[in-house]
Amino acid sequence: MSTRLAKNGRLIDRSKQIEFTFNGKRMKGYAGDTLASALLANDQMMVGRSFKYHRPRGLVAAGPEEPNALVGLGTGDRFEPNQRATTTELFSGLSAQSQNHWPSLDFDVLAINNKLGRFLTAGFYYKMFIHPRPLWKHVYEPIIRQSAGLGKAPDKELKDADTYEHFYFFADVLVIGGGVAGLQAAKVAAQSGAKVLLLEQHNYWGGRAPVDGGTIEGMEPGAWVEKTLEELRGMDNVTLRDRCMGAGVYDHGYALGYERLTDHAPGQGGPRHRLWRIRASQIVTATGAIERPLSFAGNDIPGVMLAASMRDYAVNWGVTPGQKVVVATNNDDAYRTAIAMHGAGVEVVRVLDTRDSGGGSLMEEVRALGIRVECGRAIAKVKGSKRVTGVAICAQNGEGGAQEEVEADAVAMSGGWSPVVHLWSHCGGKLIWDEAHANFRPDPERPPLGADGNGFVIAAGAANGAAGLADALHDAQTAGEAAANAAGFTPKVGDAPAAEAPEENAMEAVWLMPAKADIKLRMKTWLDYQNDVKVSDVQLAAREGFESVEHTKRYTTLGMATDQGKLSNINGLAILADSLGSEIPQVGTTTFRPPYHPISMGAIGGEARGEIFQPLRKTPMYDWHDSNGADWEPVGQWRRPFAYVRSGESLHDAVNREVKNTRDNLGLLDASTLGKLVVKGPDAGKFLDMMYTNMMSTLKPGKCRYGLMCSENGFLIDDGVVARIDEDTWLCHTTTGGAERIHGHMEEWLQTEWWDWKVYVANVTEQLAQVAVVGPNARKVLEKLNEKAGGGMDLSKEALPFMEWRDGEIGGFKARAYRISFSGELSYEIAVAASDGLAFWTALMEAGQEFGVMPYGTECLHILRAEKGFIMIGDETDGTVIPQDLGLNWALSKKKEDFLGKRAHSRSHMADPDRWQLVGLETVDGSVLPDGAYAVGNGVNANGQKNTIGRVTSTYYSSNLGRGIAMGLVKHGPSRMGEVIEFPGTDGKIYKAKIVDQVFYDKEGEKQNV
Amino acid sequence: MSDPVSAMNGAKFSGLAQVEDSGLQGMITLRGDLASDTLKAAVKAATGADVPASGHVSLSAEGGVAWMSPDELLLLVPYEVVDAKVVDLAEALKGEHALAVNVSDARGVFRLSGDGAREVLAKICPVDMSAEAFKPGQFRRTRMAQVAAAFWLDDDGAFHIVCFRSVAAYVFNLLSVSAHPQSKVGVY
Amino acid sequence: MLILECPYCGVKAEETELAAGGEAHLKRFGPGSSDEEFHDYLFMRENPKGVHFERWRHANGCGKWFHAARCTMTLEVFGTYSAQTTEPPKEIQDKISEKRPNWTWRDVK
Amino acid sequence: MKRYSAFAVAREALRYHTGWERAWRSPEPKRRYDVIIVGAGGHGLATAYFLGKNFGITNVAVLEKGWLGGGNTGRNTTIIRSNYLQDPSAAIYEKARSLYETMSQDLNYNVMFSPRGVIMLAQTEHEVRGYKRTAHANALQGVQTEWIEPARVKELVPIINLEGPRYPVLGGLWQERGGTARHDAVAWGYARACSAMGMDIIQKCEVTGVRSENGRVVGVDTTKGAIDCDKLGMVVAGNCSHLSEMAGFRLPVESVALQALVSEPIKPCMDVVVMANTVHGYMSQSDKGEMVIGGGTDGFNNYTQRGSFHHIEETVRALNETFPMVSRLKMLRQWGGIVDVTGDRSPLISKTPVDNIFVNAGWGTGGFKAIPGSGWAMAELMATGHSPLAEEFSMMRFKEGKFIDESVAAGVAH
Repeated sequence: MSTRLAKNGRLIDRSKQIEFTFNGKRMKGYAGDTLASALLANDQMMVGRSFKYHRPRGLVAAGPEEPNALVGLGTGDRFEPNQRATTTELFSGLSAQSQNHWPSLDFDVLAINNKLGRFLTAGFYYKMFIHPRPLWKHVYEPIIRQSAGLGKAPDKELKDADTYEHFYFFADVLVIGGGVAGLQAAKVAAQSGAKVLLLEQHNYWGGRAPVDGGTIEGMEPGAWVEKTLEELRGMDNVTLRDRCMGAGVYDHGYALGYERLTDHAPGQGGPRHRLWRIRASQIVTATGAIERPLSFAGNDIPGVMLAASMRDYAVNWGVTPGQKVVVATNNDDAYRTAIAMHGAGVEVVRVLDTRDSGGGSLMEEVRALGIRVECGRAIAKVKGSKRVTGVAICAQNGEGGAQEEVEADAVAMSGGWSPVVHLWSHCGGKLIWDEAHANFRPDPERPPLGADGNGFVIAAGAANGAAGLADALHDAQTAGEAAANAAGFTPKVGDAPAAEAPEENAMEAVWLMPAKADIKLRMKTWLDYQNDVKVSDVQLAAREGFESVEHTKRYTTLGMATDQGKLSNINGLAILADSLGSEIPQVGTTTFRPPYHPISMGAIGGEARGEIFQPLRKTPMYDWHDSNGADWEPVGQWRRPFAYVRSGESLHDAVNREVKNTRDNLGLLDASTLGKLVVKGPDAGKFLDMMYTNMMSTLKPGKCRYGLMCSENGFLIDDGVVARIDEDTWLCHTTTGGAERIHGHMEEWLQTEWWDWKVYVANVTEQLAQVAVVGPNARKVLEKLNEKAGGGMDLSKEALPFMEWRDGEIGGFKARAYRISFSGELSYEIAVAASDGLAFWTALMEAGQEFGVMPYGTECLHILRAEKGFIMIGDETDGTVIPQDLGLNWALSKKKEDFLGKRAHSRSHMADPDRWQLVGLETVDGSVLPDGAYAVGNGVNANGQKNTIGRVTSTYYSSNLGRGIAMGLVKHGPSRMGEVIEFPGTDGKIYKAKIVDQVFYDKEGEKQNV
Repeated sequence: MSDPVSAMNGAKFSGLAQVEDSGLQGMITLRGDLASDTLKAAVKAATGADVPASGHVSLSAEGGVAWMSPDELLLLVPYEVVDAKVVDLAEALKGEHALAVNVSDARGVFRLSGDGAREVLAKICPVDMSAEAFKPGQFRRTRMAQVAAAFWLDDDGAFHIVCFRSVAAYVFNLLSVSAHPQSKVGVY
Repeated sequence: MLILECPYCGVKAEETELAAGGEAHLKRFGPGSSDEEFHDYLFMRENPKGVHFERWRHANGCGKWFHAARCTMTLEVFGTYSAQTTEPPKEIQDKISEKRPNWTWRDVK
Repeated sequence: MKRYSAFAVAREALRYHTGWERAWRSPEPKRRYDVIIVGAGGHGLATAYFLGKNFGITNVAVLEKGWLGGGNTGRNTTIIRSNYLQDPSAAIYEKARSLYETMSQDLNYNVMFSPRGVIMLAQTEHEVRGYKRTAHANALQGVQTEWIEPARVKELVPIINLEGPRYPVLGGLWQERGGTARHDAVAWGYARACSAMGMDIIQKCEVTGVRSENGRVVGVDTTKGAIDCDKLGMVVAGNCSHLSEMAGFRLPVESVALQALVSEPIKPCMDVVVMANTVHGYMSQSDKGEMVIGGGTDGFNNYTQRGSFHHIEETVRALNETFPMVSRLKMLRQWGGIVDVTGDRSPLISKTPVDNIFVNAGWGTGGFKAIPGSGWAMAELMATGHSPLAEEFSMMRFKEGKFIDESVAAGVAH
């Protein structure tokens, strides 16, 4: 059984007991435990079910490489699926559920898949479920989906109870990994004066060294780690972060750090995760190495564990997965596990060393402890189902004929070590194959390249393939010096701290155990535990021609599980190379992609949620609208009132009321969102003549002109009223949301094409609150305001004629008044300082009471302009419409040699007389045409689609006219007045509409000229 | 009657740092040839401060000048006198190619102070906020989460943040969230 | 996540402070140009594997447009320079020649 | 070609799967082919397949510089839909979608086409109008789509938050027969079928030169030697500019990085594909259980297959807001591809200035869904010189000003 040991546990505090639950069962652990170590302490060896065969799965590793121990963690709005037990610190009240089984972990119906394993090989689903066709969607796929998928989905209504944030940090040298190599590299770099950030993913420092032993500068590694940490903490230019994983390395020295602030203490307040966005001149990856499993039959049975991980559990947390352990290895390191387990009082039944000549001094030490070591031997097969019960032993160099069977409840395996090269590789660092250690390590000649074209990542220690304590420290010393140098500092060149550890014999590459295992064994030999990929699957892929490593990965799903192949990739690759009769380096690796280890979506999103999900742009009158019934419409990042709904009224009623009232009495529109750009300079007129299709240089000061803007490609991009302020100053209005775009557009041309023209542009959109005062009583209300204030600007027809503007005071407010109209009514647009906006609006509302004032929203604005046949950018235009389509030829200056869009208009398709053109549309029965409907012509086109001859661009119910009105683009429309055309609706009805003039209301334009 | 109010009308938040609406601040966008002696003199006359070096702000008793771009300054003057200053500037710059406009009401201005101020900004701006990198007198235009913003650091260790008026509420909320009392990073 | 130094304000801006603006040094063709010229001006962009000259705007910053010389295969930046030029300045070209002896771009060799 | 079936799998299981043959042959190139297709991605393989199937042209080589299906075919988020606005787009995407329906049976390879339905969310009035317009257009184009109300959206997507504080869901455009397919399987299925017709798929064979005489193509140089051909199809996506330059002409295309990511797998929680264009996020759940999420494109030319992280952030925050439970999932993996984008962001299926060279490129961010339709049209164009489906996608359109603009929903309003 797995249990807590009487001694050991350097990371736990036995005086602090913690209660938690697993699958509802109450369990106890200690402060400092991980959920994984605590589960082992409670004899919970089995922790989940595999993805495909639903086989029982136990803990294999002790760190982030763990493929099996994934749990659903927490409850309610803090539930999270697929959380690794090995990276979850235990806390009081923790609640975990195992995954991928039904009805229970112990009894899982889908374990039937295990029995069918012979059929469900790699890629079986590509070969079957083909007939009959409907069954895939309705039967096969739902079953597959339900049986796949690992963790439970969070509740559909879950709203994350936690918050997240980002943090920008700039360093000369970023060191990732707080083991002895990372500490040493950080120290060396910091001593040069470089600003250093050191990240460690765990809540403890020192990595493996304190577990693995040896001495550094005559000290135990643990003591050396403490001493070095103290030194680093004493340096102003060093920042240390634990619980902060280096998650990804990106171009130009960008790196992500994933800091888990409250995962070990949920609900304590403050953000749960912090995503560090780091810019570093140099990055040292001291990310260590990961032990590889050995590929033998039954290597997935709970109780089979990586040798170093078993040692970690015993030393760090004082737990053991079993009482009788068999160790299988191809290298010397696993002997440390035998020594550690023996020291912890666990029986080591055998050490099976595949090497005929065995190991070095560590082996001797093990033998001296009375442990039986057998060389040239291997595991033929592990016995057991839900946990290990025994091991069949055979010769490594054979087919697996068992020579002996021993009783055991745990197996420690070591197939050698793979440097963690992920972060090195994320941004293009290349690898070389190290024959001696049978692993890929960073190729120092081909690092990721930074903005200056030089390498910006340096691997250090075990992550760089350095084997052994002394080598790792030496490598770290060099890496620290190199990083400081490359970051522009002069490191003090010195010797690495002296380290001593036992000499080790060379390891032996073992990719299959035993070497000639037969197919029955190979079908029980796991490569990828979580995704259930076996040696036989990779061999099958190779046989079927999936020769590229990427093909094999995708065909078998090897390495595509949530551990991203940390344990399985190299073993699988070796099997593939062998099957292809190729060398491992020729086959190559798949691409390493960020993140190193999964990071929360919450952290990626950061603070952007709820209120601050996106900026919400508000006009100065926003709060007034909000408390006066505004039904909001998002327009870009602005929000504008669609209509002001009164109690007992529908939205539709409100719109109709506003439309009628504005025509009959007085309406107010908050027009502050319209863009306002000041354009000034000796060349401003010339410049605006290029920007607009019409002539702006001839506009007289004091006057306004409606202008159109096209892109260089000819399409309409914006419109608005331009006012000439003085000899060399114009004010250009843009559409809502057009201010920044058009401002940028103008600056682009000024800076990159006509940079010798003397023109300055300033965006004053938000300086001004603008109110459209519209309706027959518009002048009255303004004059009343002036009266109350004891004077103000003359707003009479004579003093301020249509399409002119004046500066002055209205109601005591400094204001600019424009006589312009987008409704056909008597209309003033009054601009006041934004800080006065609300006060001015309120004053208008008060003064307007006697004149029947009502605010109106965007829908009313739309209807009023449609009744008058005015176009709206975004309705009549959609990025494919040119002014000629809208009958706006009058606004295309014939006198100008050039303006943006002019050349484009002469291309054949734009000059085509068959282009659809703007007309008014009236349904025969007075109903409202459906929005976006198309008019059909005769027959179908070459692709069998019905031919169309036009479409609706705007359609509304006009409460003034008591009928539907619409505008649309119709082929040869203006010459087909009076014709009735047909618009099929999506409701099955055919809408018949007559082509008419687009001005529906006050055709002579009398109302606006009073 | 005119009774102007600033975008956030005096709002305050206190956490890791103090966030306060700075109230109404007179501001003028001035575009022109920054090397021109006429312009330099006009700026000095308007603000009492000299044209600052690129990336800096120069402050005087009653105002200041921030460097916005190679041909643009942001002049800081008392709110009440801004119109008069614009007129003076126009007069002083007659004959120069220049543009001076009042943008006092187009902005939200915040004061961010306290020990956590650097960390609060470092959460939302891609700028090195360490004391070695960002010093009093520096002025930086950048991105603040999802909007454009600018800030400078005064000699008392307070940051002054300028953003567009329409997003003042967003920026205030952003600063407040980033200044959550339990979100200290502990590096600055 | 590129960093480009704005030649106007000296800020080493990160990509999120910038807006990309496509190929640099386009020659505008207006009225009077042939269909071919106008088409190439609007649509035929260089798309090299290697040295590329492009426009950026320091949008969340000083607002100025500038040019960058950059490698599209490695993202190495050879330099940034004023947008008010019709071709890459000599020092930029020299710097590229040093690092990519056989580079070409449009007619620039 | 041995046929795949449940029976075949069972039979093989009894002999430990030792009897399976190669899915496609891996031959050395011949000296000459009638047609060479450069690029063994989905579009290239589909072109070859339909040359054989529809026109009996089987003396065909498909050259691939890397491994087949290794470009954007194997990197995309596998969404299949045809609810496009403009006629030419709707025609080719609907052709493609209908061919996806029977692809598993046609190829005898389960490509897992899953018509689970695609919703495009409308979150502004402007989008409502845009999608209603699309629904009208689709009805006339023979594309089955419908406008649905928020309550129906919630039924189809239980994890959605209809009342987001910023952009409440106002409805959606629903295409019930849209969905997803297994991207690798599409490439593998076509490769297997092409190989079975006698075509040669030659991997790790990079084209280094294009040879033509008197304005007409005669062959290519490759890392495996010179190969002659009568006709050449360039179907190399992001690398098309590079290849066309070898042939002496240019294309109106730029190559930029597009990113995607997946979450860790979870049990089924979202059956349909959801696209939320206002906030720039789209998501589906794969059969494996991963939430498959598409990100945005960078604005600059880039061949590294790596994009900028801020696009991932933008996408994820949009999804956290639209589907709040996503916040508690984890990103497992992010990656990038190089997409080729034209001036109007619609593709090119076109003749070129060199006789008998044809180009199929510019699919930008949406090529996977088009694969069979694109292959169909390209094969027709190459075999007969004319294809109604390809007609409007000629590169001449840029000269005429006759664009195919699908971005019309992105307008502005007063």
